[in-house]
Amino acid sequence: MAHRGCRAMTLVETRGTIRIDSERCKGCELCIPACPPRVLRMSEGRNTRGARVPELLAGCTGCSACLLVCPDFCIEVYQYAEPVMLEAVNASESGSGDNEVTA
Amino acid sequence: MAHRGCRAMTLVETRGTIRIDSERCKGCELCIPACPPRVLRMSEGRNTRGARVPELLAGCTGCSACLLVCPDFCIEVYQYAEPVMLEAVNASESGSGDNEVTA
Amino acid sequence: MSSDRLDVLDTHGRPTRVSTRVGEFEPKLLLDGEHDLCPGCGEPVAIRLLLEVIEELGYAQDSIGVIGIGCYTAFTGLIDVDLIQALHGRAPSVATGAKRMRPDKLLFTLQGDGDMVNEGLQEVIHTAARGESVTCVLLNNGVFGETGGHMTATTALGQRTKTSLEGRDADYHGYPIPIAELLVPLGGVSYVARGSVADAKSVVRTKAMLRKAFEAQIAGEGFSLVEILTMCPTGWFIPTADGPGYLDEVLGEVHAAGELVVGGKPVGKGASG
Amino acid sequence: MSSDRLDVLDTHGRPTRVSTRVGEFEPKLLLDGEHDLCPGCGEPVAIRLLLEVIEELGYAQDSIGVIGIGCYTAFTGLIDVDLIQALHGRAPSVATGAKRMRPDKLLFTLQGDGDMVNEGLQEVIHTAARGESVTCVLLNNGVFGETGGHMTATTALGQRTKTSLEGRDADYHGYPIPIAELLVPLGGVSYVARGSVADAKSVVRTKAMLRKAFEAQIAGEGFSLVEILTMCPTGWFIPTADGPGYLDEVLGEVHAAGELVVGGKPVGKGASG
Amino acid sequence: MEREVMLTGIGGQSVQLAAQILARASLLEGRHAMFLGTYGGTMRGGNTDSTVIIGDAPIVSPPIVSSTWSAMVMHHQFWQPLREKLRPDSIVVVNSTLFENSFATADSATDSTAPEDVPRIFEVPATQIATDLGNALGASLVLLGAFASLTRLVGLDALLQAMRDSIPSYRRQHVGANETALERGFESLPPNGAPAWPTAGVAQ
Amino acid sequence: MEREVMLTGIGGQSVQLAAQILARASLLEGRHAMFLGTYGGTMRGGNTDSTVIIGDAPIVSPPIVSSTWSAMVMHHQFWQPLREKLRPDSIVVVNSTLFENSFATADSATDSTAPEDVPRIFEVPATQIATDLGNALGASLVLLGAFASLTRLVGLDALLQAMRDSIPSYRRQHVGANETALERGFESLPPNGAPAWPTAGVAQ
Amino acid sequence: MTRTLMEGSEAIATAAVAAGCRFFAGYPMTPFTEVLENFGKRLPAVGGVCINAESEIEAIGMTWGALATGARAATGSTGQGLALMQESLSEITRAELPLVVFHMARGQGDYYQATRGGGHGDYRHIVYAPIDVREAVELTELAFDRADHWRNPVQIYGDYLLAHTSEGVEFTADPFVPVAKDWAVDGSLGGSGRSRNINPIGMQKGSKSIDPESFWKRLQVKHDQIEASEARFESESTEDAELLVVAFGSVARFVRHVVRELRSEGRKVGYARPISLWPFPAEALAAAARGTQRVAVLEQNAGQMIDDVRLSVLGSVPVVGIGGISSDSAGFGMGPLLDTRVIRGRIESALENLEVST
Amino acid sequence: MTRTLMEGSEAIATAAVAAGCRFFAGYPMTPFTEVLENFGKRLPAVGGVCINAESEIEAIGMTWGALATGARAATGSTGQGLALMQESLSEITRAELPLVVFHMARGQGDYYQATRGGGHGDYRHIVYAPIDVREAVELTELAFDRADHWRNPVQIYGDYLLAHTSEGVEFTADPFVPVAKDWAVDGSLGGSGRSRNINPIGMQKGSKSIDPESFWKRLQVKHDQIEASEARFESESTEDAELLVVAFGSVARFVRHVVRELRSEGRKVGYARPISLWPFPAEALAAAARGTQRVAVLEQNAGQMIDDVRLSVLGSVPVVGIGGISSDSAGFGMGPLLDTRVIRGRIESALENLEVST
Ligand SMILES: Cc1ncc(C[n+]2csc(CCOP(=O)(O)OP(=O)(O)O)c2C)c(N)n1
Ligand SMILES: Cc1ncc(C[n+]2csc(CCOP(=O)(O)OP(=O)(O)O)c2C)c(N)n1
Ligand code: SF4
Ligand code: SF4
Ligand code: SF4
Ligand code: SF4
Ligand code: SF4
Ligand code: SF4
Ligand SMILES: [Mg+2]
Ligand SMILES: [Mg+2]
Repeated sequence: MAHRGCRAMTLVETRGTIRIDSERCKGCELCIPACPPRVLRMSEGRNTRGARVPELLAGCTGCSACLLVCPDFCIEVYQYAEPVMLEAVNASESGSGDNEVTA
Repeated sequence: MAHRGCRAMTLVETRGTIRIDSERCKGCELCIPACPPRVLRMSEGRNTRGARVPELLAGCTGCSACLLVCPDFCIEVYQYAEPVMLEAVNASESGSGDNEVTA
Repeated sequence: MSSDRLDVLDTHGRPTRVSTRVGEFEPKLLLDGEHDLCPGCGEPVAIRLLLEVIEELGYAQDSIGVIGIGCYTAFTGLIDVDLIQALHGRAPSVATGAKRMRPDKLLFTLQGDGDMVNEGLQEVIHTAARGESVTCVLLNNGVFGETGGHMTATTALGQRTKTSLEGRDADYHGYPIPIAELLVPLGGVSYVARGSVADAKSVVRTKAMLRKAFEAQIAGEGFSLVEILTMCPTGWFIPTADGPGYLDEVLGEVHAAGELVVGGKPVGKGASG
Repeated sequence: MSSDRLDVLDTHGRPTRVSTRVGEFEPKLLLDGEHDLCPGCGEPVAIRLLLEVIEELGYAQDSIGVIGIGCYTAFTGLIDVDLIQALHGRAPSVATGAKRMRPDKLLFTLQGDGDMVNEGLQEVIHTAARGESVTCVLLNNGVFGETGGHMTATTALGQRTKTSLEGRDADYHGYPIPIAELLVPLGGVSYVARGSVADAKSVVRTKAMLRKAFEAQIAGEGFSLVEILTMCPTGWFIPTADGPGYLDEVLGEVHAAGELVVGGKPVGKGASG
Repeated sequence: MEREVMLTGIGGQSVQLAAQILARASLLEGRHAMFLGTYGGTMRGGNTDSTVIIGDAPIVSPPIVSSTWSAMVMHHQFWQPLREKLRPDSIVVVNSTLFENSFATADSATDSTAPEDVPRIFEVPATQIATDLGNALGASLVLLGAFASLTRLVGLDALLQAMRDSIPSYRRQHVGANETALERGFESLPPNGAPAWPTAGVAQ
Repeated sequence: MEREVMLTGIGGQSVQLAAQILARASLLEGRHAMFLGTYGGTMRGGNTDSTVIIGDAPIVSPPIVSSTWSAMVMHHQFWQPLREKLRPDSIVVVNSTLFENSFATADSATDSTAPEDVPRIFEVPATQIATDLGNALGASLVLLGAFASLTRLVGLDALLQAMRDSIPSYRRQHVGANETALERGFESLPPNGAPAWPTAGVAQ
Repeated sequence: MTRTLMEGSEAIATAAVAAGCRFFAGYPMTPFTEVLENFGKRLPAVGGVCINAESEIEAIGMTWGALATGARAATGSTGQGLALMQESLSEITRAELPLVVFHMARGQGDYYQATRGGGHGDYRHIVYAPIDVREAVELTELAFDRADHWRNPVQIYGDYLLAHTSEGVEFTADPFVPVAKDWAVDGSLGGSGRSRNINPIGMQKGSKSIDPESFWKRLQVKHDQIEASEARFESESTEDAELLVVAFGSVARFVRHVVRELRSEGRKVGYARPISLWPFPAEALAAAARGTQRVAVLEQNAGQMIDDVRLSVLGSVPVVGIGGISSDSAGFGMGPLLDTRVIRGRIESALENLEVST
Repeated sequence: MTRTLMEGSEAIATAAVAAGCRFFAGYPMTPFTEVLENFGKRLPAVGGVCINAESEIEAIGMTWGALATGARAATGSTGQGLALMQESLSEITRAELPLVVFHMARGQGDYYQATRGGGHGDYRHIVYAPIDVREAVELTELAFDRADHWRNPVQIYGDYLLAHTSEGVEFTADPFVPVAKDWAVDGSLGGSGRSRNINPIGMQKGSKSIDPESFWKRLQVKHDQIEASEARFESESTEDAELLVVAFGSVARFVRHVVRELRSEGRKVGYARPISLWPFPAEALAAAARGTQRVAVLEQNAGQMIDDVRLSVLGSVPVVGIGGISSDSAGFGMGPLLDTRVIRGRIESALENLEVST
């Protein structure tokens, strides 16, 4: 597992992205293992319902697997016209921050 | 079919006999085809219910087939200790008389 | 009547020759053999077998029967076994409750196709899946005999009933339910067989099925069912004498005789009992 | 929280890059995606598929749904299709009556295992045997979710429920009913399949099953049923994230996914859809 | 004015058919009619009875009557309850072929003319007539024809038409034989011997 | 004399457990008790309230009361209906860790001493205390301990015993932590600050 | 106008089809069986559907579905079968579907079932008890009309006699013109945001939750309106009557006959008949009872309608039961009480102010 | 004597098992579910059986079978589930089986169902409506006793509050000693010519036919005897009351509380409660109402028990309804009416002789 503050700063091809309606999310975590490239992980923070919510890392393929398994209709999926390269970390690392980059 | 009044007077081996509760009989005729040696036929006369009832000819084997198919519990079956030879006619001949011999 | 007929034997009294009685008028467990069912009805024949098997197994004083509602209900007053009269369709649940309180007794139901496969279909399926240690006996004539011969859920394709005088048509009336086959995939089932009373051979074979079903119950192997095809000339609108032939050709086509589950294991479809 | 985490992407708004939306939050035929079912429940996932298929087939304005009683009933207020709310267990008959009066409409039921396999088992079997041109959709989680997670007639052996906290035991609780298999011997059935929502691949496959079932109805081929295994972490007393795995290992063992009847013909047991 | 006709017989004697034809014929003649058939409890092959009520205005009588203006008796077996509903002046037409002993004996009355305390009895060998016609099942229609002739409760034309209306299409082949049965019955009792209506009945 | 205690919180806060322990403890001390839990309609994860009534004699009050002698408030989210049942002299013990703003603010009263028109409010950082004990789920027991100390409605021994009686066997491992929670709660408010019974409560 | 001879069951089915009924589902049971058979004969001819359902519960479920699409539809049975339908009968009322139920009872023991329901909750069905086949035809037509008008079930409560008596009947009603039902589901509003929802539990589209209280109260208001406007009643010779005899359905036909007989002999006896059992014509009955010395209720059961009679006159005049359980050996209800001589005896005893033991 | 804290559902199951109940079958439905769960916990421990039946109809069928063998046995549900059981509830009464039914209703809308039945035919169940958990324990014990005594079903009619309120309860009844039931089927009399037959349609062994009339009349006699002897009633402060308030079950607990409050303030108001809804304590209620100026019935429904109250006082004093439909959003019956302030308002209005609109 990558060490905090010492991340592997690799670039990964990212072909799509998702929108998350994080207020609807009930934190069931079903989307996490559903994501084939494993670019989803649960947040440390909680929404106003008290649930942790998924966060997206670089490398989304826009495959919709997360959307398909989400019971709460929290996810919308986009595919980019052109793939982009984005910085990535190991998504299996637990926890998250609240700093974000615009995809 | 044998001609009336001109019967074949053969002797047939008779290994058993039946009792018929003819007042219970509803005349359904199920026992007739059930009898393997075909020694049952329907009477011409009727019981007080208005039903024609089975009559036994020589040649009964005491096999109980008639009893087994009778819906009205009209038949009791006996097997003789010793087979006897009795006069017979073709049972498929229709009709019957009221003359009887003791079996 | 012609006076030259000397061939008819006397069948009124007991035989005068030395002989052994090998078959009695009515089964011992019947209070009275006189009943009001129609001429040529197959139901009393099946009931004879049921009662004989109970007697022969030595369970006359250890059996409780649960009777459904149909023509056979007329026998509730005649059968000499402790009985519970159930409502139309409900016998399997009633038998379940009784068995649970009297696990040492032989519990059976006696139901018709209208009772078991129409009104109370889920009762028998649930009871079977629960592996309830009871034996259901189905008298299947493919009609509601009692109400005048209407089509039931088991009526064979082409079968004549009051509501299918031209014969049951799949497109118009739907398909018959082969209830014995339906029970095969269920885990709780130990013995399932289908017999008939159309002829003496079938009668004998059906009696063996009843015996096996009860033996499975006695051995605690789970649920058992014996379906018995019976003639209903009244509801089929045919002469009584045509009943057995019609049964074989029409009902027997859809509901093939044979054992379906033995010792909890499915056996080949239509395998002979 | 650590300030050096720059890797999380913004998922609040629409993407700023040129892109195509390939999946929407909620299906078009839902008035509101906000519902009260538990976290990790599989039912909303199945309902999404159902609604998407109706939409995609162009039947949004030609469908009538009949909803049973269970947790999914909460969607009766949310689904934007003409609906009839049925009583617990009765949806197949209600759908039958509606279809007969509106033969040109797509008729479906939405029921749970408690609804379909417990309370109303005979409804679905009779409807199937009648060859009724309706599609029954079963959400099978092996529990009465709504009442708090009690055992149903489909609860898998070993499955944890409120009334089988140690897991369902065949000797004590009886065996589960494999409802899809049960329908196979029936004549009126055109399409039967079992899917699941445990993972994205199953979800996609299940959607194809729903489509085939509706297509069979539209083609007038008879009765169709799609059983969908759904997670009920609440009734199974497990963490939400364990739902899919538990489903596959426990429910999926007894109720194997696959098509059972296609075009009115039984296909190999457990054949893949 | 309402006229009650009770019919009794045993299963298979077409008693209900006769009752239905009588009621239908009355409607054809512009009167009002009601009929109710009853069968012997749960026991199969038991009695089959019927009550027909015919009137000038909508029928107000209940379909089960406690006394009757007239009766048709096809068989003696279950006839006792009907017997109890006969009034001293009731008109009774009896199928003498099957009625055990003669009606008079069964009733311990002595003749078929009408003293004050016994019904007025008319015997018709209906089964014999029908059998002779080769239509044994038509006996009830013979009796009905005879009854109609005697009482002019309905006319023969109406009876014939009502019979045709009452036979289901798959039994069409029996229409001819049934016509003959009704006609022969109609000839077998004196016309208007016991008129139903104050005026001279409907012209036959 | 009957004393009402209402509890409010959100799902998962063990409100019903606290209520049950309170009722059971009262029985242990020879009093009578009744309690009723209520949950937020069909909506999952909603409010969870409870009403406990304790008395010297069999309880005659219905299980839903229209005003209450006291309250325990675990969370502000669904507390408004309870607020409306408080009397001017009601005793209210509040979980100040979670209660949004301070109770006083929420209630737009100015302090927690008891002027005539507002209830008498006692704040306990129950969730904080419980979390510090490493037993965040024990917050309701902390609040219950505090409430008992304040009112002496029941004594600590009875509470401890009732808690042990209320924990199902497969949760035995939590007994120790729960004991600590009750005890720490009991220490967190002044003993007998608002006595429930005329006499000086049951000795602790 | 020609009258056609029809058995009650046939007349009812014919009248129903004439009134626009296009769907029927039922399960055979004496004495209801012939009603089902007659629908089976008549509906296909007009493009309608009759299903011989696999059970009573399935029958009413099917009818529910047909009604929800806006069709005029009916089911029926005897009391036993209706007992099985009670959950549906109650909830279908809450779903406000215009169900018509043909109840061919075994005797009159199902009065409570018909008027109080055995379902759960507060609900009511309009119940008409025809005295004869002609009235059954009229009330059948009315039943479909009132059911649609109120969106509430209506029951025709008959018996063996009604179903099996043949009478000459005329059908004079105007041909039925289907009425648009904007509440019915035809599938057309899917995806519009205004899709429909036939719902017995008060769940509204666009809402996750339900508000049973306001929903049930609304039904109560409707039932109060029905109660105030739909009662039906007939009476005869009540003016100077000392004894008023109350009966319903087929039994009333015997009672009316006897009362006329007694009147023609100068006895001061009157006759009253609730045609609708719910709403019970309490006011009309109270008015008819005014001035009498005694009200006698002749029903063929252990005493059920007598409650409603007492609730109507509320102690202003004594009410006695002079009927009683009476059945033939098959239990179909044509017992020895159905005899004008027996009934005359009961009424005369009541007239003579004697205690009548049933 | 130690009191154990128990929820109503647990107390009921415990009392039933103490009273010798050895079989229970039911199907989950709020608010009855916990009764089933508690039987499931308690019965196996005493060698009894609890089956989570696949449906309500199957549940009562199973119970029927258990009862027929002579066991003490029970089932239950809410009003909806009991609606499904109506055919069985009616016929099991005719089979004269000592069924006990635990009805945890949603509100009080099932009064008619409980007291008139929705089954067919003339039959009655004894119905007890406990005011609290302690009384539920007593009445549960009594229910099994009376059911056996009369061979007639007895219903315990509770609600959400009864099932879910916890109270300290004591079990003081003597340990149950099973009684021999010579009518029960144990299989032992097969082949003896005297085999038994538990039969709802009056069919006797040795006979092909039935005689429903005499059979049903015999039941009527029994029901008349029950009516004459089993009514239960409580009242308070009726002596000089101007207004008598009548309520039953949980609701009565609120009413009694308010009446005591009002009495303590000197208002002339009395309280009356039928403990048995059938037989309805008509005489006791009429006696309590004597001298009052008005009787107010507070029930949580559109007005059902009010019929029985009116039938009791028969116009001697005006009877008004001051309750009404009231429900929470789940329909379980804990609506806004269940508030002593609201109820006090209704009673005060009645006292002031004002029209109360519900
Ligand atoms: C609930 C209910 N519905 C309907 C009936 C009417 N009924 C009595 S017997 C019967 C049919 C019985 O058919 P089946 O069980 O096949 O027996 P069969 O008469 O053919 O022997 C029916 C529908 C009833 N008794 N109960
Ligand atoms: C006749 C009847 N009995 C019982 C109930 C109570 N009930 C409501 S939902 C439900 C279980 C539903 O189970 P299922 O259909 O599997 O749906 P799930 O909740 O699992 O989604 C039950 C028993 C009811 N509503 N109606
Ligand atoms: S769309 Fe596919 S790749 Fe992107 S987050 Fe969802 S599951 Fe992962
Ligand atoms: S699957 Fe949906 S509800 Fe569950 S955690 Fe992911 S986004 Fe949230
Ligand atoms: S016993 Fe056998 S051989 Fe003898 S008559 Fe009967 S069937 Fe025929
Ligand atoms: S089978 Fe029996 S009832 Fe039928 S004809 Fe033969 S003896 Fe008679
Ligand atoms: S109707 Fe059919 S089943 Fe019934 S007795 Fe007659 S033949 Fe037998
Ligand atoms: S209880 Fe189960 S089925 Fe119901 S909403 Fe929760 S997870 Fe879904
Ligand atoms: Mg049959
Ligand atoms: Mg489920």
